[in-house]
This record gives sequence, C-alpha cells and structure tokens, in this order.
Amino acid sequence: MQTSSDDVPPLLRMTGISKSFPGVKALENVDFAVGTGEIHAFLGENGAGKSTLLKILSGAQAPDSGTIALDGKPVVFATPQEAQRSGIVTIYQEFTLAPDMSIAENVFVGRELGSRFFVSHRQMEEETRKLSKRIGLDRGPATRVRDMAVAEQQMVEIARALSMKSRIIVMDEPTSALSRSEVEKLYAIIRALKADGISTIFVTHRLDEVFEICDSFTVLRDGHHVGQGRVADTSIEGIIRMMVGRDVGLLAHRQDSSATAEVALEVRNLTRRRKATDASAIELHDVSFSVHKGEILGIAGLVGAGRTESARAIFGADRLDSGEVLVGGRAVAIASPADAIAHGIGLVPEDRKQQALFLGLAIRTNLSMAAHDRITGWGSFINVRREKDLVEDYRRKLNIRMTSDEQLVGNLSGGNQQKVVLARWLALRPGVLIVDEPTRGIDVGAKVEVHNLLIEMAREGIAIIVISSELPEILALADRIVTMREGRVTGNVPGPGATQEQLMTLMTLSKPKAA
Amino acid sequence: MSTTGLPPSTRDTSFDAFGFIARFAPLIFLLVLMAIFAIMEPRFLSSINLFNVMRQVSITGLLAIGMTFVILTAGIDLSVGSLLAFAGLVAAAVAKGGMQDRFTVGDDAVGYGWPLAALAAIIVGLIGGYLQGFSITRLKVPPFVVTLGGMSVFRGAALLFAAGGPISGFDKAFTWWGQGKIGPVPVPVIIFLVAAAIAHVVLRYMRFGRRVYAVGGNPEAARLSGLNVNAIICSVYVIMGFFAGLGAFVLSARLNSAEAVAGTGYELTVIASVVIGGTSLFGGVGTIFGTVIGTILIGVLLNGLVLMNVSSYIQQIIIGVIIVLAVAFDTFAKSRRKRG
Amino acid sequence: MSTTGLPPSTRDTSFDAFGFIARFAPLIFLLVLMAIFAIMEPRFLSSINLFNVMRQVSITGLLAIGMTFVILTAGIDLSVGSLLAFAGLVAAAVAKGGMQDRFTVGDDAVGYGWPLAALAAIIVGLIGGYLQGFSITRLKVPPFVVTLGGMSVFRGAALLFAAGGPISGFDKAFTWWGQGKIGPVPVPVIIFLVAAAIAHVVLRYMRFGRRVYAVGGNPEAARLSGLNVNAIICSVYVIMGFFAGLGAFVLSARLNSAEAVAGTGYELTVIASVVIGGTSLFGGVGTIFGTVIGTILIGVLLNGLVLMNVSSYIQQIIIGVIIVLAVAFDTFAKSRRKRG
Amino acid sequence: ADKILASVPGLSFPFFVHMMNAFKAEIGKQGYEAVESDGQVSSPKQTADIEAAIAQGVKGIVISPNEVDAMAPALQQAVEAGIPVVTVDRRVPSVEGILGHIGADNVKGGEAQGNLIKQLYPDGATIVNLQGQSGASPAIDRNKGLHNVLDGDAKYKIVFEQTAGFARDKGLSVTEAALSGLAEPPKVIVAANDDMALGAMEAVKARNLTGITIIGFDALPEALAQVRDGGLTATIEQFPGQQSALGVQTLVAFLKDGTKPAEQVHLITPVAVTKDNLNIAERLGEVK
Ligand SMILES: Nc1ncnc2c1ncn2[C@@H]1O[C@H](COP(=O)(O)OP(=O)(O)OP(=O)(O)O)[C@@H](O)[C@H]1O
Ligand SMILES: Nc1ncnc2c1ncn2[C@@H]1O[C@H](COP(=O)(O)OP(=O)(O)OP(=O)(O)O)[C@@H](O)[C@H]1O
Ligand SMILES: [Mg+2]
Ligand SMILES: [Mg+2]
Repeated sequence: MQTSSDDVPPLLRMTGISKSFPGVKALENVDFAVGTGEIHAFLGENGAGKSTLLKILSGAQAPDSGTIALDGKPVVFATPQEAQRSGIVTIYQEFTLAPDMSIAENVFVGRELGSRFFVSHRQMEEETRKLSKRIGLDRGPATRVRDMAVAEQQMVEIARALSMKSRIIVMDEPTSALSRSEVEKLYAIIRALKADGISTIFVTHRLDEVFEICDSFTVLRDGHHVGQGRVADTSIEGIIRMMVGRDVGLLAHRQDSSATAEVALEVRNLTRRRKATDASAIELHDVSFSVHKGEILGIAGLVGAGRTESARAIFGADRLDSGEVLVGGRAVAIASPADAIAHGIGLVPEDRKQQALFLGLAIRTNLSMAAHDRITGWGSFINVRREKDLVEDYRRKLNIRMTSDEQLVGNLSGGNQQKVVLARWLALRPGVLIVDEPTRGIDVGAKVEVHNLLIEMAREGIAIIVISSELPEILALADRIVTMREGRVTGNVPGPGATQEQLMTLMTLSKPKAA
Repeated sequence: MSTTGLPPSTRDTSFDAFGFIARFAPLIFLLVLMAIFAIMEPRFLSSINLFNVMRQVSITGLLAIGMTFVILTAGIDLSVGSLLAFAGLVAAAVAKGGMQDRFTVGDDAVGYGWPLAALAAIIVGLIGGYLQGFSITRLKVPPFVVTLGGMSVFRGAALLFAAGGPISGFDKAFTWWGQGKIGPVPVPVIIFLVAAAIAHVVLRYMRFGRRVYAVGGNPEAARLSGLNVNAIICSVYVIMGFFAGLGAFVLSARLNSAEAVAGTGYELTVIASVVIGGTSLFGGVGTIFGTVIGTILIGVLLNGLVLMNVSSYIQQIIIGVIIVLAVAFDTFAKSRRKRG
Repeated sequence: MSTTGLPPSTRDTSFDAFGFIARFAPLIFLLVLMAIFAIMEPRFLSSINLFNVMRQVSITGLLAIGMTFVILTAGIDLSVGSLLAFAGLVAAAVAKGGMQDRFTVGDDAVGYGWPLAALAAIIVGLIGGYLQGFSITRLKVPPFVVTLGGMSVFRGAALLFAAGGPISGFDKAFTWWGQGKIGPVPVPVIIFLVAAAIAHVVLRYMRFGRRVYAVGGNPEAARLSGLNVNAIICSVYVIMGFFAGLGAFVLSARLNSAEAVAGTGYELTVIASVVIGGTSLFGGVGTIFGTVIGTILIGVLLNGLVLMNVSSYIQQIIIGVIIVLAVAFDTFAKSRRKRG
Repeated sequence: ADKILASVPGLSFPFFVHMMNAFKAEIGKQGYEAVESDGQVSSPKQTADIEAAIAQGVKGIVISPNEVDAMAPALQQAVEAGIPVVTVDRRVPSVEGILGHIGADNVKGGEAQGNLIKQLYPDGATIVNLQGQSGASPAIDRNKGLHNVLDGDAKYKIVFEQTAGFARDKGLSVTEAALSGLAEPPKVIVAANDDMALGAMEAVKARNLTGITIIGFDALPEALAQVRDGGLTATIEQFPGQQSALGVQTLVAFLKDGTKPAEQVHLITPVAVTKDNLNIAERLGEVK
C-alpha cells in the first residue's frame, strides 16, 4: 500500500482552492492531496463543498483561486476534456446521461469507437457488454437510458468512467443509489483499479463504506479543510466529530414502537405490466401488505425489486393493471397523485431533482407546493405571512440550512434539498407517508435528524412506509419489514430482531415465504 | 439557458448592483433605447407620441399577457393572430346584427350592441383556446404543433366566415373601446394596463399563479405534488384565448372594421415581446412586468424608426438586431449576478 | 412528451406490433392519407403528379434536412425563409453578372455562370448560419430569439439588396438545376434525396452525428463528457445555412427568378415537416427518414387538396387538423409501445 | 422642407415599391420632404404610421391604404387634425373630407382581364384562375371583376380556381397541380398578379405546352419583358406611377394655394397590355 510521504510529491495536490457562489463561500483555501493507487474518502456534511471541489478538479468549474498539481507539476483544466486527457475521470453526483440514447452511446459519447469518421455501433456495443458484465448491469447495450431505473443509470455512469483511460477516478456519491450487492461489485472494481495503481476519490455519506474500502480520508466542513489522515488510524466517531464538530449517534434507535392496531393503508394484489400488451413483462405481481397507524413499515429489496414501482402505483403516479388500495379499511380509487393526497397519502419520491424539486423556484414556493390549502386565504390568494411561518417552522424542525426562504432551491446542497422535499410532505400532514430512499445523499447528522423526524411522525399516528437500499436504516427504523424481489413480496417479518442476513436471504428468494 | 429569468420570489438578501441590473435589465434597455431616440428625434418624447406608442402596443400587449401564461408552462401559442382574426369577425357580425348588414354604416348599423359583440369575441377565444388546450393535454401533441395547426384552422375559419371580405362600420359605443379616450389616455391603453395589473396579481399572489410556475418549472414534480397538471396547462390556453378574444374586440373597435387577414404575423411579435421581457421559453421563469416592458420596447422600436424616417428595409434589419441585443443584455446581466 | 420519438438504436429484443407501428407511425399515416386521396381523385396517383409532389417538396425538404440537425439539438431556426430569399438574390445577381442586367432574358443573361452562383448562395447561407450560431453560443441568446431576429434581418437585407424587385431570366445551365430532369426524375428531387441520404449517414454513422444527438439529449452531460457543445451547436446552424443556400439556388433555378419575398412562411412549414416526422422539439430524438416522410406528407396534403379543387379556405382548415392528427397518431403509437 | 407622408400597403411587393418611388420622386420635385411608411400588409401598422406622422406634424398624406375600411379611422383622425389626405389606388369612401382620390379600380382591372379573354376567344374558353392572397382586398376585387365579366356566359368555364397567395412559387406549384388534375390543358391561365402569372408560365414551359394564354396583372417590368418575348400574353396596366404623381400633385396644389381638385375622385382606366400596345406601359423603360 503506497501512501504519500512528505518528500515524494503526491499524485495530485490541490492547494488553496477557493470558490464562492453569490451569498455562499463554497470553498475557502482548501488543500487536498491524493497519492498513487490510493482510495481516498472525501467526507463532509451536505453543503460542505465536496462536489464543488471535485468539479473544479474535473474542469467543470473554474476556481476563484488556488492551484492544482499533478505529479508535482502545475496544471490548469479549463474544460472537462482537458482533465480527462490528464487522466482524471469523474462520475458526477448528478447524472450526466442523455436519456434517449442507448447505454453504449452514453458510455462512449465524445470518444466513439470506430474509424476516423464513422462510428461502429457494433464495436461500442461489444465493449459495453463487457463493461456491463464486469459491474453487474443486466441490460443490453442498446437499451435506452430513459427506460432504466435510477440505480441502473448510476451503473452506466460507472461503466463510462471505467471505459476511459484514467489515473484518478473521482466518484461523487456513487453508492447512494445502489444497494448492497451492487456496492460489493463496485468495491471489487475499485480494488482492482488500485492494484493497477489507479487512485480513487470516493465521496459517500455511508461512513461504514469508508472503513470497508478506503485508505485515507479528507474532511471538509463549511468549505474549510478540517482534517485528513489514514482510515486505519481513526474511528467512525472520530470522523463524525470532525465532520459535524460534535458527537452524533450513528443511527437513531427506536426505543419503543408507536404502532397501533388500526390499519391505515392496505394494498391487495397490486399488479402492473410494463407493456400494456405483453402479459409476461410483469413489474408488480400480486403485491399485498398493510401498514398501521403509528407504524413504520420498511420495504427492503435489491435494485429493481419493484419497491419504487409499488410506491408509485399506490400513490397514483403510475397506473395499475389490477389490485386494490384500502385507506382506513375502505377501498378507494386512486387515479392520480391528487387523489392520493386527497386520501391523505404522501410520497417522497426517490429522485428529488427530477420528481420533486422546482429548481428554479424559491425554497418557500417549493416547500408549500403540496399544502396550498393551509396557506391560502380569502379568494385563493396565498397568505404570504402564513407561508413564511410554515417555512420557518420546518426550517427549525429539520434544521434546513438556507440563507433565506427566497433562495433558489437549486442552489442548496443535496441534503438540504432533500429536507425541503420532506418538509413539503410533512406540511401536508398526511395519514400515510411513503418515503422512497429518504436519506439518499444525506450526511450522517442530517440522516439522524430525518430518522428522528420519521419516528416522531409515527408517534403522532402517521403510518410510514420507508423504502431504502440501506439495510441498517431499515433495521433501525422499521416495526415490520416487507421484502421484495422481482415484483413480488417475498417476506414480511417483524423489525425488532431481524438481521441483515435474514433480510438478504428473503430479498434474494424467488418464491414467497410465509411470514 | 439555466440562469435566465426571474422567478416571482427570488431575492438575494444582500443588495448588489448586478442583481439590480439583472432584475431590471429589460427596463434599463428600454430606457436607454428611448433616450437614444429622444436625442435623435425630440418629438419622440411628445406626450401625443408616447400615447400613440402605448395605443399601438395595446393589442399585442393584451395577447402578450396571455402568452406569458402559456410560455410560463413551457408552452407556446402560434395561433393567436388567426384566432384574433376569427374572433374579431364574429364580434363584428354580432355588432352588425348578422352577415347581411355587413357593410351598413352609421346609426343603421346597430345590431346586437357592443356588449354582446365583446362577449361573442371572448367566447370564440375561450372555445378556440380550450380546443387547443384539450389537444395538448389529451392528445399529447406538443403545443408548437397544436397551435401551428390552430393557426391554419382559425385562419381558414375566418376567411370562410367572412368570405374573404372585411366587416366594418360599427356604432359609436362599439368603436369607443378602440378609439375613445378617458382624459388624455386612450381606452385600449387602459384596458391593457388594467389587464396587466390583474394578471400580475394572479401570477404573483394567487394559488393558480403559483401552480403555473410550478408546472412550467417541473411538470413531473408538479404532478407528484398533487397538482392537476393537465387542467393547469389547458387553462393557460383558455386564458390565451380570452386575451385573443378581448384583443380582437379592441382591434375591431380601433379599426372600425374586422378582416380575415387581421393579426397575421402577430404570433412572433407577441412571443418576442414576452421573451424580451425575460420570460424563459423553457418555462417556470418570467413576470408580467417584464412582458409589459418587452411589449413597449417593440412598440418604441417601430415608432421611433418610423419617426426618424428610416427606410423600412433598414428598419427590419435594425429591429432584428435590437431584439437579439435586448435578450443578450438580459442574459448577460443575469449571468453576472449568478457569478457574483 | 417523455416517450416521443425514436432514437436510432433502440431495439426491443422481442418483436411487437406496437413497436413496429410506433417506429413507422409517420409513414403509415402518410400511406393512409395517400390512399384516401387516391380514392377520391385517381389522377393523384399518376406518375406525373407524384413527381410534381416530390418536386414541390424538394425545396422545403432540403431546408427540413437542415432543420432536423437544428431541432435535434433542441434548437429552432425561424430565419430559414428569409435567409433563403437573401441567398437566392445573391445567387441570381451573380448569375446575371450584376444588378444592372436583372431583367435580361435568354442567352445574353450569362453572367458568372451557375457554379459561381451556387457557390455564392451557399456561402451566404453558411455565413448567415454562422452568425446565428455564434449569437446563440457566445451571446447565450436562445435560438428562438436569435433566429427571430435573423428572420427580420435577412428579410430586410434581401429587400434592400433587390430594392424590392425580383431578379430573373437565367441561362439554361442554371435553370436545369430546378427545371431539368434525369430520366423521368426532376433534378431537385434527386438533389433532395441525395442530400437526405448523406444527412442520414452523417447522423447515424458518423461521430459528428452521434454528438448532435448527445448535445440535444443532455447538453450539460455532453459538456461534462468532454464534447465541445458550443462548436456542435454552432455547426448545426451552419449546416442549416448551407441547406438554405442550396435551397435558394434550386428555388431560383426552378422559378427562373429570385425575389425578396421568397420563402415567406417557410419556417413553419419546414418545422412542421420535421416534427410530423417524429423529431422531438426537445432535442435528442429524431431521424432524417422521419423528416423526409413529414416533408412528403405536407406536400401530399397541399397537392391533393388543390387537385381536388377544395376551396382554399377549407384547405387551410383541413391542413391544420391533419398536422395535429399526424403528430397525435405518432405520439399515441409510441405511448402504446411502452407504458411509463 | 415641410414633410409629406407617403404610405403604401407593403414595400415587399414590387408594385408598391414602384408606387413609393413615384411618390418620393414627385414629392421631391415639388419641394417637399417625403416621410416613407411601409404598411407591412398590416392595417394596425399603417394606422400607427399615420398616427406617428400626425404626431410628427406632416403637412399632408398620400396613401394607398392596406385595407379601405380598416384604415378609415386613422384617415379620419388625420382629416380631423386638419391634414389633407389624398388616397391612391384604393378608395376610402367612408371618410368624409378626403381631399381627393386617384385610382384605377381593381374591379375594373379584373374586368379588363375578362374582356381580353372574351376578345381572344370569342367562341369560349376553359380558364384556370389563380387568385391572390386570401382575404387581401386587391385579390378580392380583381377576382370579382373577372367573374363580373365571365359569369353568366356559359361559353367561358373556369375549370380550376385556387389561391396562389400572390407568390411566384405558389403560382408554379398550383399550376402544376391544376395541369395534372385537368383532363386537358386549359386555354387560358389568368392570374391576379404578375408574380403568379410568371410562376404559371414556368409550369407551362416545364410541361412543354404551347398555345396557352397567360394573363398577369400589374405590368411589372419582368412581365412586360415576357409579354414582349411571348412568355405571357398580357398584363394589366394601372399606371401606378402616373396615379402616384397625380396624387402628390393634387395634394401639393391644395397645400400651396388651397386649390381643391376639380373632381374628388379621378379614375384611370386600367388597360390590358399585349404585344401590340406594349409602348403604353409605364415601366417599359425599365425593361432591358
Ligand atoms: N451553482 C451554484 N450556485 C450557488 N450555490 C451553489 C452552487 N453550487 C453549489 N452551491 C453551494 O455551494 C455549497 C457547497 O455545495 P456542494 O454541492 O459542493 O456540497 P457537497 O459537499 O457536495 O454537499 P452534498 O453532500 O449535499 O452533495 C452549498 O452551500 C451549495 O448551496
Ligand atoms: N438490473 C436490472 N435488470 C433488468 N431490469 C431491471 C433492473 N433493475 C430494474 N429493472 C426494472 O425496474 C423495475 C422495478 O424497478 P424499481 O425502480 O421499482 O425497483 P426498486 O426496488 O425501487 O429499485 P431501486 O432501488 O432502483 O429504486 C423492474 O421490474 C425491472 O423491469
Ligand atoms: Mg455533493
Ligand atoms: Mg427505487
């Protein structure tokens, strides 16, 4: 294991990097160094400035000041292309795929294979097939990206990075959309890269991953460099203290369940086909479960298990082919999200940028969007006073970091954006709240806050369904856990006492097992 | 184009000069242009001329208000000119008491009176708008295509209705709406400004306005927030239709005549007014205030160049260049603000 | 609009009928339309009439090929008609050896010859396209606005250049490009189809083409993938300019005349052709094959209705409705293919 | 110098460019300064131009209105502001106090086309009629004139009638469709302006048809050249230059010493120009 010693210049050294956005100093005089063949964890709370620094490294943004040196020689990257030529390859936090092009075309965009002028679709698809196999993406290379799930899109991003000649691979939260088995495959790849002397910069909010795979780390807080070191020499608590400046528990733990006997929501035999005409392409197959008032129900499954599909179908976002939804014991017809909301069901979708946020509108407008009834005064005029109070209320409850409620939501860091989306649904005061990957891309501190919030809501009598790819999160929160695989429910077990191993078995089962 | 436009409640807390310029870029551009014209032709600033400009823009201004709603949802309406022509003819026929009396002039001309005529124009506009909104939301055909089709259909309908000829000669009560004045202010100008004020309040302070921005900003998120996206999209075309009908009535009153070829080419003028005012064609960003400025800017350009007796060919060149420069200035000012 | 259009390399492993219909929806619609016309007016299918249709659409078809590139990047070009008029006049002036000999007819008319004239038209087109591409990428003004400005500027330039009059009467070698035939096939048709074939190959098999799709699909992603997005966007307007120039040359040859008002309203016809062919106005989705079908569809409509001697007012109504239906059919077919 | 507003419906039409040039030449000759207004085929635009001119303080207005009814309020305004108005080519009867009108009735022009057809084909003929832009008043009037003469006489059959929008490319494509739609070629193609006639001529040439009479309208130089060389049979001369000059003279006479024209409406009779009377054409000099 090589590390950077003081006399040999490290592979990469960024010195005194500063960058501000209007109203925000995203980075101030930050130093950052990575050695050859090192797996370097880059850590910090939401909005600490990680993505900004990495965008500067990859030539996507220009720093206000500071220098970058590769092999001790100063370099300037004016465009992503220049960074790529120097061997710096980046997987960005936001997806950078063209939705209507195939996997192969996305992987090789800008570097198409073929002769001088003509591209060879065959050659690109061949290469893509190999890459897909390596990372476990089970899709034909000609599949259109638009038709794929979020996790699969993340894998396409990884495939693209791997297809480039690199010395440093920058991965900005590559695992946030992945579940355990894909994460394992990614680890294997990163280790193989390391063996070839390729360095990886790895951003994650799942701190256990740092200890599983990383050699060294750098921590950022509020745009300042607050610490660095070798992973072997520290503990998870030590890193958290550095990140947030105080002690935080890793995960919330539910002391006592608040579940009642009253069923809030029940679904029976939900079935949905991908193609209207093709009975074999079933996405959801007789999915049934129920959730009680005050209960937290966890849904666990691998990527593509159909958890998101179930949630969207219940919420009326997608049509069902058959099945029943019962709210408070009565069958209801839900044809649109508006219907679901009318029946007191809320959904925090898994992809906040595409499905939840109005990036060009203010935080205030975003937060109150589903709760106009609460802030509308006489003659359907918005009561701005009441709206501002509402925002202030949730800013305090959720500890949202913002400069004012007029700030554009698009300028918030990912974690704070997620909190705004959660607040939107809390403001609605639903009877049933479905949260799909509620802590995706959220830092540890915020994660605990979100967990406590969910527990708090359950205590108030709301029925909560948590979909998460992180088993520890499900285990920590859920009163009861439903597992799914390939569109079917494969298990339904009590939360307390369940183990990761037990859940993994159920998640990979192909036949349902009695609970 | 990620940084254009100004959503209704974006404010930076700290004052900064660039923020100010960015916010009022279209207005600043307009004032500079007016200053230049005033220097080159002092009569430009005479009150009679300024009222002329305002009266001239009041019709396209009404359409631009409706178009702002449409463009805020990332839509577009190419049919406004044709719909205006058709609605105008219907209003004219009602005012004349039917097609037989089309060419009667003077007091004999009283048909069903202006209130019914105005109502007829507006109803035609509403129906036309609704049909298009329906096609967009139900048939899922993009607005550009639906309204391109509508442009052709309504023009054909107008020509058919009028058998190609104009209908003219209304009573005084009718023409007052286009030719009258209240004090020194022409009636169409008052109609335009009142409509703008109402639209401003709706977009900024009412729930419906909020939702228009939301649908334009991210339709999928709007749907998942429980908004009835189809209803909102359909309604902006109905609103556009309302303004086309109102504009048709005022135009007929102003010209004391309605013709089947009225409003030809208005769609592009109107869209240009809206965009110059800082509204993004990608939806979700824009204000009525900007649209009013954009409308006046185009009117000032046309009027100023005529006053200076610039050859009409060269006028077209200048207008084209200035439209691009106005938007470039707006974009530039906003990008400066972002960069800080 | 999430599922419209057909990317060139989407293949389902299993064959399904809906997929097939979705893929060829515009073609199917065209064939149905032709069948209806053929039943109502048998002469519609005469080879001479079909060649007429093809010759008629060849000019807008050339423009539509260029427009496909533009729309694939989520852009738009409203200036094509004006640029065509300007380029045509310049070509005509070159062919006549200057403005003095504008009306000379016959063999005296030989000026600098057709090769130079064609070159001049194309150069004007390229420069016009480049200026617009430059304004879009450097001044960051949206394509709609830049080309709306360009529409006004080029028209003004054309009127100024020709002082409002036409330039006509070219030599035989020149007019052959618009009026000649090779075997039974009119030359403009050959030019159109060859250009379409080349554009098809470029978009589908060449590096540049794939990048056009990438830029249209997600410009930010394209930039982060190391593409020079500005260069690609600029170049599609240059390509559009090339086709405007080529179209201008062929049109002048066909009419044996160039005039300043040529191409008025072409922009909407051309855009409609492209969209009917399944290209998404949001970029990233579309094919040249579709554009050719869309172009022919509009030509068939115009020709068929004229042939049946339908009143021109009713024609406009029918055309508007059918454009919407064609796109609705395409959208519907595609939505059946895959449910979202 | 004092200013006179000269306004035409649209300077994108060669016909009105010629008219404007004649206005400007005559205004200059009379010692005034011309203010040019291009109506851009839009009544509101021409109205705005008139209003701007009133604000600017012009001494008089010569105008060819885009649409006679729609331009009435603006002209009324001018008259009320004490500005003398002379209309050219298209008359606005509803406005009282217009100083004078010089014109050649478009209906009469259409009639001249019809009469020529009757004269050339006393035994009857089949006719293709290319109409002008839908809804435009000259298109309506010229079409009306043609029908006035031909309707009611069974020998003259209009076998095909379509608008070609005053445009040459449409004239060409509509003629092509007409020729393929008709069982046998027509005897006459009559068009509401020269542009469409020239387009029709190219379509006929492409089909190698001979002996079809093509009649245009406006007597543009290019059409005159074709009449001379046999491409077109005739075009209608309305003497727009003469009308314009006369209009300006009428206006200036009033401005200088208050003389009103002897007759308020002065009509010039449109004439069909054929090879035989080519020399009466006003713009023959521009033909090379
Ligand atoms: N384009 C922008 N305009 C304005 N502010 C921005 C912009 N991009 C980032 N910021 C701000 O810069 C700060 C740092 O953001 P950055 O995305 O680097 O955080 P991060 O550490 O990656 O957070 P997360 O873990 O949530 O992804 C945040 O306060 C954010 O709001
Ligand atoms: N790796 C894959 N191979 C093939 N199809 C897949 C794959 N992953 C997902 N899918 C498709 O996606 C559908 C369900 O995806 P959905 O997003 O509902 O799953 P999920 O359990 O919520 O997973 P995620 O963690 O991605 O949210 C499946 O029915 C399948 O058609
Ligand atoms: Mg980040
Ligand atoms: Mg999911």
